[in-house]
Amino acid sequence: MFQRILVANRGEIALRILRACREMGIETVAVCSEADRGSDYLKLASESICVGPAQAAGSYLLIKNIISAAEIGNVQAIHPGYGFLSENEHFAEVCRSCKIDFIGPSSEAMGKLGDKVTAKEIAKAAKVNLVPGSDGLIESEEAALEIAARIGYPVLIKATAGGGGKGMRVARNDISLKAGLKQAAVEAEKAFNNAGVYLEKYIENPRHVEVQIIADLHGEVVHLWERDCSSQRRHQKLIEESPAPNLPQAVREDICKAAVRLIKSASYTNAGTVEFIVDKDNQFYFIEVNARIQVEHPVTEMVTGVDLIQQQIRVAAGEPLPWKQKGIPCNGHAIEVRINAEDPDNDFRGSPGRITKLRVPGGHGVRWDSHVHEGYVVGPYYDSMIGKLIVHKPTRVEAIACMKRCLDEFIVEGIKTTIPLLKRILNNSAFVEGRMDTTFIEQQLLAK
Amino acid sequence: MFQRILVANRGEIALRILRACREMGIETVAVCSEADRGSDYLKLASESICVGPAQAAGSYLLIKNIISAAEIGNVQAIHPGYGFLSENEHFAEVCRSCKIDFIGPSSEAMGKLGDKVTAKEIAKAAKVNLVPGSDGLIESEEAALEIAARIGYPVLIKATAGGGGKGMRVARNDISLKAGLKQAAVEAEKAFNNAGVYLEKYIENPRHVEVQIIADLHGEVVHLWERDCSSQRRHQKLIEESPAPNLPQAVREDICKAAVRLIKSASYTNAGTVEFIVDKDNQFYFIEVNARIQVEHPVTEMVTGVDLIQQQIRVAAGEPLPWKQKGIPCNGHAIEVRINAEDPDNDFRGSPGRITKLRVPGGHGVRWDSHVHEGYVVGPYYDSMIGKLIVHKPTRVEAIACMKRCLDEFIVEGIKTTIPLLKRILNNSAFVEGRMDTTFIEQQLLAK
Amino acid sequence: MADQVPPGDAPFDLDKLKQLVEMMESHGLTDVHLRRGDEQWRLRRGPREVLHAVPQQYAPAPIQMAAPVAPASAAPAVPAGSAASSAEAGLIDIKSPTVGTFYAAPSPGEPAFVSVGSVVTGETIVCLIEAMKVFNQIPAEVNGTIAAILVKSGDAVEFGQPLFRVRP
Amino acid sequence: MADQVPPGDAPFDLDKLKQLVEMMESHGLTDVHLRRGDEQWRLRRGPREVLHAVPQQYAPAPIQMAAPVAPASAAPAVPAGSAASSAEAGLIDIKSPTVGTFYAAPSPGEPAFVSVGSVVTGETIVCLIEAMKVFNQIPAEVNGTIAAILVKSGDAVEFGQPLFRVRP
Repeated sequence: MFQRILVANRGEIALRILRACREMGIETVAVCSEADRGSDYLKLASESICVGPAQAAGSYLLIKNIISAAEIGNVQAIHPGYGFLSENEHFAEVCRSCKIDFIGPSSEAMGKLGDKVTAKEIAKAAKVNLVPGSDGLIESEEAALEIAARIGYPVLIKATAGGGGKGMRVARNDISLKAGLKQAAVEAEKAFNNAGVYLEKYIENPRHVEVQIIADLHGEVVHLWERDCSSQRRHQKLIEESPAPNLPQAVREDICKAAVRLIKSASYTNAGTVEFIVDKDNQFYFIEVNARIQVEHPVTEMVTGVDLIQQQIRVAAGEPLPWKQKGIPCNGHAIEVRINAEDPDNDFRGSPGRITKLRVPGGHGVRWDSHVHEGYVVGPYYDSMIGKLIVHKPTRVEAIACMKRCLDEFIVEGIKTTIPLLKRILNNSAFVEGRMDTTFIEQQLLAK
Repeated sequence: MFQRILVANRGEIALRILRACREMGIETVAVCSEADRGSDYLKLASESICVGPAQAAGSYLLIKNIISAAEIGNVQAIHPGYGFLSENEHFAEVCRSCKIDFIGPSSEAMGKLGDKVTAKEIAKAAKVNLVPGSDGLIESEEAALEIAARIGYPVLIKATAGGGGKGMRVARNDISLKAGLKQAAVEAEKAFNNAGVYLEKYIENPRHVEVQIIADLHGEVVHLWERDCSSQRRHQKLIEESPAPNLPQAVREDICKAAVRLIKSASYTNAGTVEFIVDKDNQFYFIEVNARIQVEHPVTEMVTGVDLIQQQIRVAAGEPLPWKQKGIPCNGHAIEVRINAEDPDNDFRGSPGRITKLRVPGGHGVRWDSHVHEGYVVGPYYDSMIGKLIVHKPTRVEAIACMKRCLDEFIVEGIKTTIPLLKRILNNSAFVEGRMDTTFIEQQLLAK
Repeated sequence: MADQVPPGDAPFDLDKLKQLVEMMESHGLTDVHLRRGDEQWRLRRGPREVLHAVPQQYAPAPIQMAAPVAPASAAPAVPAGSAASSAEAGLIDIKSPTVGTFYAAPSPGEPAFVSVGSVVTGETIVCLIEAMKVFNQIPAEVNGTIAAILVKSGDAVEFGQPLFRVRP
Repeated sequence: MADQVPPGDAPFDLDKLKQLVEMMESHGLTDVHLRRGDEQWRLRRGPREVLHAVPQQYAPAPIQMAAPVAPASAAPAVPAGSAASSAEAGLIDIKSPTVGTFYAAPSPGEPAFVSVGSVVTGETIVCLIEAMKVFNQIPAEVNGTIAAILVKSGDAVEFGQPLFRVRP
C-alpha cells in the first residue's frame, strides 16, 4: 500500500480524497493554486504545495508543476480526482515514466476509450449495443431509405464533419428523409466544406443511465449498479440517483452486465463509468466511458456501502478486489443534488462571492460533501459547484421527502445557488414519478 | 396518521423530531423557552410557541404550559423527546385526559417499569436475569454467608435506604463479608437511620449493553439489536456503538430476545431501551428500562436503516410495525460521540458561550445531528450537549478510523468541548480493541 | 392577505385560505403566521396599527371582529412576539405570564376588565388567561393608564407576549 | 526541534525524529513542517533569523549545514510560504516562478550564482530550479543588491515562494 499520495485536484474532490487517505492512514500532499492557498481543506493534508497561479492552465492543469510537486513531495502515487488532468492520457503516461502510480486506468485504456471509433469497435466486440446507424457515409438516397427501414424511424441525419448540432436534422418518414438528406448535405457542404452525411437512429427523450464499474489489476471486473443522471440542464447534471427509477430489474442487470463486458474487453482497470442512453422501451445504447471517478460517485457509495475512493487507491496499489459481483448489494435509494454557485435568474451564470451565512442540513440519511464554510469566498476561477448533498433512504419516495426537507433547511447567503431550481425539480411530477429524461428540466421548468 | 404534532423538547432532539415530521408531511408546533426563542431550528416548525422562562422548571418541565401550548396549537399528539417530561408518568396521563396522544409508552407501562420492585418482578416473570442477591434484607451473618456462597464472591453490601454509594462495600471472601456487614450496618444506621442491608453479586468492570426495542399497539414487539454504551465518565455516556464489540453472536441474540420477552410481559408499547450490564464471562443482567427514545438512537438507525422517530410516530398513530423481527438487519458498524460544551481542564464543567467558529466534518459515512451553528450561543440553562457525530462503516476498524479523521477535522472555537477527550478515547487501546467497561475512561484516561 | 406565495409548482390554494380566514373570524384571531419550507402565509385581521390609535377609536374594538380582513403589512414577516420591541418610549408592556387563551372579559357578554383609557393599579385584574381549563386572573402589576390592547378575546398567547401597553 | 508533541497515547518517537534530523542534515533541509491530525512537528535547522543577519555572517552559510539543530521558534507554526509577509519595508522578494528544487549554484562545487551583497540586474541569473529533470535558470527580474537568501540548495520550493530579498 502507498504511504504517501499526491492529490492533484482542488475543492470538494480534493477534500474527498484527503479524507479517504486519512482514514486509510496514508500521508497526503495537496497541491493548490494561489487562489486556493490557505483554504481550510488543505489543512487536512500532511503537506500542501502551491503549484501555480489561480488560472488552472498554470497550476492544476500544468503537468510539469504537478509532477514537480509529486517529486519534491516524495509521493508514490497521484490521485487526479475528476476534471483537470484526470482523463489526460499524456499525464498518466508521464506519471508512469516518473515511476509514480497514477490512480486511474492505464494511459492505453484511456486512449482506446477516448477515441470514438476505437471505443465503438470495443463495444461491438463486447456485444454492447450502439445507437444503430449507417456505419459510414450515405452513398445514395436508396441506401438511406434502406437503412432507415432497417433501424426504424425517426432517424437523425448527421454531418460527418459536423459538431454543435450543425447540419443535424430529424426525419420521421421516407419523405422527410429524402428532403432532409439533400438539405443536410447542402448545409454540411456550406458549413464544413464536406457534404458527407450519415444516419443514426434518433432516440427521443432519452434517459441518461450510467454504470459504475471497478476493475483490479488482476483481471477482476465488477459493477456497482447504475445511476440515473437524466436530470440535466444543457448537458450539466443537476441530480443523480441510484438505482435508476422505473428501470425493470432485468434491464438493470443487462445494462450492468453489458458495462462489465465492455470494460473487460478494453482491459480497463480502476474505477470508471460506462454511459448509456435508454429509450422509452428501455432499450439501452452505449455512449462513452468516463475513465475516472465521477462527481456523482457518492450515490453509488450510499447504496453499495463501498468507499469508491479508498477502493481506487487499493486497486492502484495492486490489491485484488475484496468482493465478487454477488457480494455487492444495492440497498435503498440514494439521491445527490449539486449545489452550484450560479444565478438562476441570469441564465445560471457563475455567482462568485463570499458566503456570508451557511446552514447545512443534517440528520438521518444525510451526507454533505463540501469544502466550503461560512466566510468562504467562491472564486471565479473554477467550476461553480460548492457542494454535494446526498440522501439515502429505504425507498425513493422517502429519499425525495428527505431531500426536500434538506433543501428547505439549507441557507446560503452572499451568493446565488441552484437550490431554488433543485426544489422545483423535486416538486415536479415528472421527477417525482421517475419519468425524467434529459430534456424535461429545460422543457418543463426552464421554458420561457 | 397525525396531521399536527407538538414537540415538547428543545435543541438537538427537537430538531430531530421536526425533521422526521417534515419528511412525513406532518405539521409541527415547537415549544420554546425565552432562552431558545428565535433559535434557527424553530424555523423548521410550522409554528412555535414560547411556554416560559429560560429555567426549565417554568417552561419545558411545566406540564400545564406544555398542554396549553398543545391546545392552542391544536395538535393531536405530543412527542416528548428525551429528558424533560419524556419519562413523566403523570404527563403521559394528563395528555390522555386531554385527548392528546403521547408518543411513547402508556403511563401504566411507564409506571410499572419505573418502580424498581415491579420492574424486577416483571423481569423475573419473563425469565430475564437480574443481578443475583439476597432478595431482601440480611437477617443474620449465617444467612449472609450462605447467600454469598450461592451467588459467589465478590459481593456488594448495600444499604436498603442507601443511595450515592453510601453504606456500600465490596466483600471478596467470608472474612471481609463478616467485617463488612457490621461496618455497613453501622454506617447505614448513621447515615439513613436504617441499619438494613442486603447483598448483591458485585459485577467487576461491567459493560453497559442495551437493547433497542419497538412495540406497536397490536402486540407486536421487535428488537433493533443492541448498543454498547460502556464508554462513560461518571455514568455519563460519551461514546455509543452498535453492534457491541466482542459480544459473541449467540449472546447478542440471547440478550435481544430477553429484552423482547421483558417488554412483552410489561405490555409496553412504542420505543424503549432495555439496559443490561454484562460481566467478563458475557453473562448479562437486567438493570432497567428507559421508557423513551434515547440520545444514542442514531447508531441503531445507521445499522438497521430504520428511522426510529418516524417509527415512534407511526406506532403511536396506531400503525402496525412494518416488519417482522427477521426483516431487521444489522449492517456494518456505527459509532456515535457526544460533543458536549464542557471544559475537560475544569472537571468537565459546562462551558457556555458563543461558538465563534465551527467546522463540522462530513463525507462518506458521516452523520451530524445538531441544532448549533457558527454564532450560536450555548446557554447555561440546559444540558451541555451541542451535537452528536455518528459514523457508519462496514467494520468497527473502519468506523474508528472514520471517527478519528472526523474529530481531527472538527473545529469549535469560543467554547470548550469534549472533543480532545473523545480523541484520546479513540486512540486508547482498550477502546480500539473493544475491551471497554464502564470504568476504563476514569481509570485509564482521567486518573490523576 | 398573504405576504408571500410559494414559488414553483404548488398552486396558491384559495380554498384553504378562505377556510383559514373564516376560522380567524369565528375564533377572533387577528394574526396568523404559517411557514413550511418555502411557503409562508401571514394573515392579519382587524385594525392595522393598534399603537397609533386614539382611545375613542379603540373602545369598541372587541366588537369589530366581523370586520373585513385588513391589508397585511408589505414588510417582511417578523417573528411572533417581537412587536414588543417597537414599543413607544415611556410605555410599559403587561406581558403574558403563561401560555394560553386570552379573555378580555370575566365571561362572554360582560364588559371587558379594562379598555383603552382605563386607569389601573398593580392589583387591577386586566384579563383572564385560560390554561388547561383554568382561568387565571392576570393583574396589571403596574400603575398607569391602558394605552393599547394588543390582543383580542380568544387569541392564543404565548409566554412573555405583550398583552397591553400602559402609560405610567 | 519540535514545537508541539502530540497529546494522548502516541509516544513521542525520538528514533523517527533522529532519522528526520539526519535526513535534514544530509539533504541540507532547513525547515520541515509535518502535520497529521493533532500531531504536528516543526523542525528548523541553521541560523534562525535570516533577515536580520549582516552580510559578513551569511556568506559562509552554505557550509554551516552540519551545524546542530537550532532552537525552533516558540511561536505557533506558520504556514509555509507566509514568511514573505514579514518582509522589511523597501525590500523586494524574488519569488519562485514554479514548483521544484532550488539550487544556488550552476553545479555542485561551483560558487553560488549570487550571495548576500551581490549586485543584480533584471537579467542576472540568481539560481536554478529543477522541475522534472529540467534546470530552469531564474533571472532576478529586479535591479538591486541581494539582502537575504531565504532558501538553501536542495530545498523544495513552491510556486510563489520568496527565494531572495533584494534591496533596490
